[in-house]
Amino acid sequence: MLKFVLTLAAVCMVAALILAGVYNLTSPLIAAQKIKESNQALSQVVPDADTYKLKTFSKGNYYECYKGSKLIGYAVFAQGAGYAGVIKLLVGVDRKGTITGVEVLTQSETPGLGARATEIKQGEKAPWFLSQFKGKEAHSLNLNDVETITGATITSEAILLSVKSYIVDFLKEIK
Amino acid sequence: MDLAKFMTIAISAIFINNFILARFLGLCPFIGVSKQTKSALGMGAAVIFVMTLSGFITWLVYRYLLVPFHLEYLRTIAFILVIAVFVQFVEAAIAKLSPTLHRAMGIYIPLITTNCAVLGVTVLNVNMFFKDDISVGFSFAASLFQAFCAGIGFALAMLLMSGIRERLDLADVPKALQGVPIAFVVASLMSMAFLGFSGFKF
Amino acid sequence: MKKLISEFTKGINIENPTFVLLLGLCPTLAVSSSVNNGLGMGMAATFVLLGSNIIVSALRKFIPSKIRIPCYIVVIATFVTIVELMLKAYFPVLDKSLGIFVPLIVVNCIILGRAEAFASKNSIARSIFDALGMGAGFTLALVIISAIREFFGAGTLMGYHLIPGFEPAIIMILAPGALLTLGLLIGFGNWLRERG
Amino acid sequence: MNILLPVIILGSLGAIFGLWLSIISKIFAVKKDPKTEHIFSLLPGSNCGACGKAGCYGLAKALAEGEIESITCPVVNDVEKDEIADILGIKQSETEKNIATLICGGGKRCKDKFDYNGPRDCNIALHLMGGPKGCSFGCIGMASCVVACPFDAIVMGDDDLPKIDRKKCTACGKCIEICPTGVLVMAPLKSEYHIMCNSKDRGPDVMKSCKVGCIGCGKCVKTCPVGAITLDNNLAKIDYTKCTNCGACVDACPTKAIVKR
Repeated sequence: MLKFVLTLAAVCMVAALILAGVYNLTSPLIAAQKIKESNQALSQVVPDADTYKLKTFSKGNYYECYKGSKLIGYAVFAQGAGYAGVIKLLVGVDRKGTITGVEVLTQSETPGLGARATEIKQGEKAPWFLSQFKGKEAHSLNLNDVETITGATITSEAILLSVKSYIVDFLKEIK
Repeated sequence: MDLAKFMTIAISAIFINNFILARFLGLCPFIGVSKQTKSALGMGAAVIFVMTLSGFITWLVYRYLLVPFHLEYLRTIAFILVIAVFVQFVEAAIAKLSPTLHRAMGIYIPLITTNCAVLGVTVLNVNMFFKDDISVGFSFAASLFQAFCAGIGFALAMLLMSGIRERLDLADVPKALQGVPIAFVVASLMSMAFLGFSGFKF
Repeated sequence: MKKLISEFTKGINIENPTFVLLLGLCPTLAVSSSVNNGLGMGMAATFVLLGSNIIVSALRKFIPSKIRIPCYIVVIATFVTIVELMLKAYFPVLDKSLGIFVPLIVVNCIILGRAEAFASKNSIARSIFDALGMGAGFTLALVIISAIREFFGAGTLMGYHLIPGFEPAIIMILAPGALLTLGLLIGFGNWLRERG
Repeated sequence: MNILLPVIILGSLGAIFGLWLSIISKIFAVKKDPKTEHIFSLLPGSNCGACGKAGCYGLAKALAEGEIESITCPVVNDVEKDEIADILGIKQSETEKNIATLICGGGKRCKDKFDYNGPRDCNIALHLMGGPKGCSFGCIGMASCVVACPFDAIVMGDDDLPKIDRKKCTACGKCIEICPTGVLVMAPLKSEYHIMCNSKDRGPDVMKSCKVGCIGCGKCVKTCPVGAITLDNNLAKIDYTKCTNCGACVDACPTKAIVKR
């Protein structure tokens, strides 16, 4: 009877020891990776900002983006129910409220259909669907002044609506 | 306890993201055990039972043991340990309490430990109902219900498959495709049918 | 030495885990939508299989048979978590595309199957070769399936567009395509064995 | 510090589960028959069901309880098979091996009473006025034995008669059970000569529908040097224990009903 307890406990302890070691080795790298990813998204969304301060508002958190010491815009985390799961977005908006960029953080849409939201055409630099939002006013967004992804209306609509609702609420709160 | 949320969970776990046909979890027993309806039923029942209770235990272990101490990376190892021990308990209990049930299902129970669906549901529960480690509302009841519905989805797919496969034995299938290959082809047709559910919005 | 080599080659064709033993189907179908994913999953699974086979066959005398499955599972889970952390730290892109299937290597039927059926009964040397053989067989099968699915489903191979005008059938990347490909491949294997 | 914490937590989790498992194995201890366990450990464990039992454990239990004699597992290799035979104390020697054998030469050469295109199953066909074949003792040719054989050892020849593959047949007897007219019998593997007829009719009736049947003339009985052949109600039968495979009877038979396999 004791043999069971000792063996299983011993195996678990050794396992935990190894894993703790590996975790400590890799956790700084993973954290760095996370920051690098979010910075990369931020630089896409608010192009000419260099320092970001994380803040929160009623519907989630957002970044205040500064160029040097001047506040030039915000990057708001938004999300919407897509076709096959939740789509998480990062929406950049300048002080006047016009959208400066949209980036998809995570999505599990059907590959080849909804997943084409992040598709970059040959030769272009940014995803064509998301760059359509640049320069538009959040409250005046609607489906027919944006070219939707063929065969994925639910996804395109989900992205557009979540951008619109999050930014409109955000701007109201900031004012 | 709004009903709409639970309805979504139920519909999505059983039909839209059926664990076998859409999420590809638990295929080994699905192909191996679905030859007769009786064994498929036995396996389905065992999986529902194990999934629900392991969902229960793993949620507790995660919420009160791993999160407070920031040991999320031990999630996989803790969950699979819980499942393995729990399955061994179920096998011993069934062997003792009802030998007939054990003879019918005996060999399938150890298969459940290596069943991707059971561990899959526990990991999905954690991903879905813990937003960066703060448990979302009703997360306990929701993850328990999701585990239960996943089991039902699993059993449903198993049942459908075994029904089809029994008829398949009578159909004259080319020699090379008999047995497992034709089972895969039929499973692909079934998963095409289940794709029909995926645009479901209500 | 010859026997060890036969352990290795056995894993590739005669007892290929995916086509013959029908083990490890869950990752095989889910992840094989592109060759890079298939290769990544194959490598990760082989690493875990190798590590767990060695430890299991090293400890086979000390673990009482009543709790051998929990012990083996803990050993396998350790290696899988190591792979998980390594992937998150060094290959984030692969980790994102493999997604939930990295932790699911633990319940990959091949690994526990080999640990239970082989490593717990044989010496370390033979277990190593068996693990390498099984891993190679699994990766080979995975790459073949993902090549077929990626080519027909996305018109690309390893990400390069091959035939310009080719209109890909997206179904091949989705679930039904995977099941169809594997079924027909096993059928083809049977046909070959029948005729051979 | 954050090395020690996980070690303690996981270690204690392991310990608790170890304790729980040991308690369980005490409470739920089930008296396991060691012989079945030993046989089970020798079987391949692939649970394919080809032996006709519910997986390897079913076969091990059946063998241990003496429910079945021969080890009908096609997958186990010879080394383990002999070991199991030793445990059970049955001698699994090569000479005793049997094989299912066909004793009807009719098939296409046997005239049909009527055209039959009902379900392809010998038992069903037989109930329709004794079956389509002129000879009511002969092989009906609806391949029920092919379907029944769990080892795919039987294939229908182009002469409408089953061909039995000597390597694959494990003498499990499934085809003999299913065959309604009894044209499949168990014969020793080493026996080469067989009287390809099962008809009890008198000579002239046999000739009406089948030119290669046994007409009960008794010539083979006389020519057999060891007297292995006996004649009862118009049908000659070879006693395989006496038969020395000399082949004298083949030329004696006027209708060439005796064939060398």
